[in-house]
Amino acid sequence: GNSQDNGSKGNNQEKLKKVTLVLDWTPNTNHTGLYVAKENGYFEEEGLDVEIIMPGEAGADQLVAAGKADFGIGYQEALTEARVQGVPLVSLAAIIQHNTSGFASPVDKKITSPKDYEGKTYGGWGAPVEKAVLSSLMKQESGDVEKVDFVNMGDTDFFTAVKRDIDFAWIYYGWTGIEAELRGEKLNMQYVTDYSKKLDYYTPVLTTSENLIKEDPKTVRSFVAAVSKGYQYAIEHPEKAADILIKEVPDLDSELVKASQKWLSPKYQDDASKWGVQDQKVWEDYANWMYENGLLESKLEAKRAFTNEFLPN
Amino acid sequence: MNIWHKGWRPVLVLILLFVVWEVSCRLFEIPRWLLPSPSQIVLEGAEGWSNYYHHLTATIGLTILGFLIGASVGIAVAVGLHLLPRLREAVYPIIILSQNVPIIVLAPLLVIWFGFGILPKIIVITLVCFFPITVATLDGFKQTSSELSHYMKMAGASKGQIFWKLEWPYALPSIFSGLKISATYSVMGAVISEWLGAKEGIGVYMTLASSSFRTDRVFVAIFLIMILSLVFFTLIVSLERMIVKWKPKGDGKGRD
Amino acid sequence: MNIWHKGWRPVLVLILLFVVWEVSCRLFEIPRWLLPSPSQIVLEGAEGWSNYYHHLTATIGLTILGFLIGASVGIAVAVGLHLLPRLREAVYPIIILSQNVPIIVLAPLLVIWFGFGILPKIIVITLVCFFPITVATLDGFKQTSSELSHYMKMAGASKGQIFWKLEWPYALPSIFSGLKISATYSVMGAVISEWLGAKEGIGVYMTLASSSFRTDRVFVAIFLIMILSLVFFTLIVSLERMIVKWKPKGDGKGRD
Amino acid sequence: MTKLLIENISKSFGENQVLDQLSLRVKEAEFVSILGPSGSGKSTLFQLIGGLYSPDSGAISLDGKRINGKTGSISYTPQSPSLLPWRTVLGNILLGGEIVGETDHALALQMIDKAGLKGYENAYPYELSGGMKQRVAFIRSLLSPQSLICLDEPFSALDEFTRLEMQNWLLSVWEEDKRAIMLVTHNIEEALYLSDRIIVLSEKPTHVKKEFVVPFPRPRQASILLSEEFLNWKKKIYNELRVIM
Amino acid sequence: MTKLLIENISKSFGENQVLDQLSLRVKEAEFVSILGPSGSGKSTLFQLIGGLYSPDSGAISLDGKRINGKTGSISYTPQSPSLLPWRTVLGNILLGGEIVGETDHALALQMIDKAGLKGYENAYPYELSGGMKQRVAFIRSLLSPQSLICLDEPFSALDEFTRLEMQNWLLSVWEEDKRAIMLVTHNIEEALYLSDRIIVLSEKPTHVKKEFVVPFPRPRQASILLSEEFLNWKKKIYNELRVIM
Ligand SMILES: Nc1ncnc2c1ncn2[C@@H]1O[C@H](COP(=O)(O)OP(=O)(O)OP(=O)(O)O)[C@@H](O)[C@H]1O
Ligand SMILES: Nc1ncnc2c1ncn2[C@@H]1O[C@H](COP(=O)(O)OP(=O)(O)OP(=O)(O)O)[C@@H](O)[C@H]1O
Ligand SMILES: [Mg+2]
Ligand SMILES: [Mg+2]
Repeated sequence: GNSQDNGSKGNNQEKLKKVTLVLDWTPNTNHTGLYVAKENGYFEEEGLDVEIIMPGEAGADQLVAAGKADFGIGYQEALTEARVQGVPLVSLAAIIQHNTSGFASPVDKKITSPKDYEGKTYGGWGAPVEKAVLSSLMKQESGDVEKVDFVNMGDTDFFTAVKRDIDFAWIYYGWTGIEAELRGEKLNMQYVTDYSKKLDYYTPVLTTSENLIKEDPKTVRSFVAAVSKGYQYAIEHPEKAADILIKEVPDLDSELVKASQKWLSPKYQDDASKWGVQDQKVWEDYANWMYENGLLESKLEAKRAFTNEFLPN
Repeated sequence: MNIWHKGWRPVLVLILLFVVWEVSCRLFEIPRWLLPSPSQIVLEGAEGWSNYYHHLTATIGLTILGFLIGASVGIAVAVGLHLLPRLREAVYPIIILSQNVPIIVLAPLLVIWFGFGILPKIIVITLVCFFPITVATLDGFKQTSSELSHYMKMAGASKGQIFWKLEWPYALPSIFSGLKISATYSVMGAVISEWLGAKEGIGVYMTLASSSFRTDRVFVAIFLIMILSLVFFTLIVSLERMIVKWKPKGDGKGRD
Repeated sequence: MNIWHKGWRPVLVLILLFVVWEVSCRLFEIPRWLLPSPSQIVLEGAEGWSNYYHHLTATIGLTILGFLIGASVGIAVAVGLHLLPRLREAVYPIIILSQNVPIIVLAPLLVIWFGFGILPKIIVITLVCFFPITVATLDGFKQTSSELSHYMKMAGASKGQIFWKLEWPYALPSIFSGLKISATYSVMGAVISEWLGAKEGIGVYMTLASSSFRTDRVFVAIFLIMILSLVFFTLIVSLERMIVKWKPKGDGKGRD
Repeated sequence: MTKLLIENISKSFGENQVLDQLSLRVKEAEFVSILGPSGSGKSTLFQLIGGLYSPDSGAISLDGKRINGKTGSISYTPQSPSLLPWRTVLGNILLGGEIVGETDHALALQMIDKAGLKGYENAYPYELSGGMKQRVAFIRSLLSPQSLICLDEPFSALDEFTRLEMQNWLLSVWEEDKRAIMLVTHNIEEALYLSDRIIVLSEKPTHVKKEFVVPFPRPRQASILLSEEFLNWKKKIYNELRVIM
Repeated sequence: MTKLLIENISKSFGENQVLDQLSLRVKEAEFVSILGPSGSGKSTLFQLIGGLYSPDSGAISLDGKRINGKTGSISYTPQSPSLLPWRTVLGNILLGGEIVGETDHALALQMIDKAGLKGYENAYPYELSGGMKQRVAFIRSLLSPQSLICLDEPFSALDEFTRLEMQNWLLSVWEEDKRAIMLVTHNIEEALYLSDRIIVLSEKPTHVKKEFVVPFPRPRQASILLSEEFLNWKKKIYNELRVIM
């Protein structure tokens, strides 16, 4: 605690403002900046006492929108659908600048391009968006998505699924892909962004509710500032950042965290001007793509779905 | 007739509940995505019928099949353990353990062993359904009147005869107790089993609705699940009334 | 003494099971991340003790509290519904419905209403535990011998006296039947409730292990859950033996 | 003076009409025995007086108050002992008193002793012989405080000597506290030896067929059992019963 | 010639020694009655013969074969009727035969009629009076085919006339198929009227105290019940029992 050097914000222990942050699921390297901000006292410097919560089945989006939690971690895909359904969520920052997800398969399945998906079995969770994404990818190589066999694999994890029936699945390289590297399993991977710019959406993002922005912009600003500092640190010191995450969440596998952090740290900011900035075009493109593919009931008002306003200069 | 005659009470309570829900939704302006009002749910349920009816039939089929298998396994296990006391001692703890393997752990193993077909789903439903039946049935067998079993033994009844002519009918109320508990769980069991990868079913419909923030559809799914379980429970109760009808009437009257 | 004396049988079976598991793991070279062998699990369990023992105590506390509340609610509901038959008719369907609200729907609502504290977790465990107890207890009350209840009525016993002096003791075996089922579920109930946003607990440990692909730790968690439920179940059985001891011995002997 | 008045009661179970316009009267401190064929409705009569069922028609009054369907007015020994299996002998005996809130531990132990059950105070019902269970049920009703005692074949499972002991004991208890007693029995000697009046019931549908006032003086000695007059009375009643069946 | 041979059997329940070196013999086609105080172990004796328990020591043999702890050798009427509550009267009556695989529907209906239960074939046990239940249990054992019949106070809940009818019926059945019968009763007249031999048991710990061979010729007429000789015999046995208690 180095609260003394920031007197203007009145950061006495008692005066810290209590704030909750709900993760999307279990902690992982997507969240490193948050834990760094907590551990290094950035939140305290901003006069905040942040509690990080794993939501489990409750899911972050509804809790944040309902004001039961102040901030949350979400995804552009979900946030787009949520806003169309009238859920008052706003994205404050893109945690990772580009979409790092893609379709992975063990090398022995010999899938090297979307064309090869034909005649193979895809394991997913049964959402219409999956078929649309696959279709977009395969069209580039004039493949036919109807020739892919879709299976809902529920809670089954990637490694288990591909041992049985499933040929390829949609994963985040930064976690599952790294795990495969650690295991020495060779994967073939087709990144979504390599085939369609429209699908280069932000995932994950930092979210809050419209209400909080309206009622307490000061807290939002302080919070985003601290988080931004945390990710900045993670970008600059991947190893130390990984250690902080391991220390905060000791039940995680440290090897995986370290490897994943090393891979992910450069990707937080990537080619953006600073960490967290979002481009309206990205939001519009993706929403339009969803609308065109019949995945949205109405168009998204992209301007209101995100804001760069709270990012520090 | 009897059921219709008595049916108005729960229906009344349910209607009351709905009214309270509807009114508080409107009063506190609860947003639709958080908790839709009953009228919105019913509307979506009526409009979306063609969207989900194939999900519904899939789940009904799965539930019936799973419950029948689960109930049979449950009764068979109880009978086996009852007739072979040594086996019971050895196996009872394992049966308890079987209820404590979380689905998220079981799922990958089942998938690895049995693929994404119907078999792993039936296994999940069976696991959910058999346990209450086994425990209740075993306890039912244990309660058999010693006076009657003394008579049967002295009359030279074999173990099998004592079982079929005495213990089984004596345990019937307990067996039905277990069946009622399991019937209630069976629909949820089927929905959970659909998370092991299914192409259709209420479980699939619900997760999709949930992931696209269609809370009204999620509630439609819940209503369907609830109605299904109520129907199943009522079926078991009717069956019980048909089969266990020798009780003194003065005693059982108005008691269920 | 009795329990130790009989205990060798299930222990033997368990050991056998473990041996088969260990051998097949080695024989078929099943990768560790898919299904770790018992020896690996035990090793991780021993080494990781300091990592998870606070999770363990958290879950134990939650389970005990939740089970106690759930069991009390279950019994109280059964007693209430038994003594007020009209209430029973009206409320029974709702009780069944309560078992069919999927946790993924209930979870956000509970958190929104009650926050991330202990209350929503207790509600989840209670929902899981009370139902088997209520159903079994109600069925137990229904089975009361009509001969004895006739005597009690003619002797001028009030409704309350008939309840406490006759129906309650008569239903005890059924109540314990329900308690056994619930005790088995209570640990899983607690684990599930921890998915409603807990800081520690076996459920948290398990999901973390699972998401970082540490299958061995997942199995450590399962073993802990299993051992806990076995302990709980055994406690209930011992309690039953202590309380229900008037049964003819020639009959009950070697029967549990 | 009238303790119990039963006026024209009828009772059917479904199609089966059991009691048909049955009327009878029991006086304060009177000892009345009821004889009748098996299945004629004696136990049903007691269950009606005890309020377990209501008569289909007619009235039952105790001390001038109508008690149709009202429970708790009688001390009752049922035909089958109906002991609570989880209570010991002592616990079962105290039950009747417990229900009205009066238990006398010492008296109960003394009565157990008198009934020849010493040493069985803490035995459970399943450890008792048929006759022992019957005695427990009998003591239980003696210890219940109601002013009318209804005994439904209380000594049927006892050997002649235990039976005589119990009968004498019943007489002494009765002579002491002068409660009214109704006794169902199939044993004519027992009825003659104990009661002031014997009521003979008809076959179903049942009504009162005949009444005998027993002329033997009180207190009665066991020796009258062998007297000529006793034998004559026995034959008389025997013949009356024969006509019924 | 010997049907049942019991040699020096002892039986204790915990600390409570019930039978002590009891020996007795029943001949082929013999009718033996057993008298003894309540709680002396008569029912226990039957349960030992029936194989429900094994004697602590001693031997029980039927037709020369040792049957210690072996069930199924006797047709048995228990002291309490023990009817299955979910079976009708007819279903309960057929049970004894069902167990050994022989059921005679027509005969059962005929016997129901003879026992005065016509119209109750399809009634459930809870709809019956005490005496009716007892008759059902009695018929059930008559219809069981074993060659030794053990009756534990089968007529205790019946009025004198129904009882006499049942007794005569029992005699006629016995005279027809000449199975050996053991009858526990508390009624000395019943024992004298029915049996060839009367065995009197002592108080606990129980052994055979005395045996009487009943001299009345067969077939017996109800009229002997009133004869001088019968009365004398009754007194003799009565006095013997008095000594015990
Ligand atoms: N609960 C019942 N339901 C239907 N019928 C019944 C019920 N209780 C008694 N009965 C019928 O009522 C009649 C009289 O029965 P009750 O028990 O009063 O006879 P009882 O005179 O006491 O005979 P016993 O001397 O054999 O005990 C019988 O025909 C019996 O079948
Ligand atoms: N299951 C048992 N457990 C313990 N003690 C028992 C058991 N059965 C019988 N006894 C005891 O054995 C003794 C004899 O009982 P039994 O039933 O054989 O008597 P009985 O001669 O048939 O008497 P009654 O004429 O009263 O029926 C009694 O003291 C009784 O307490
Ligand atoms: Mg009667
Ligand atoms: Mg006996």
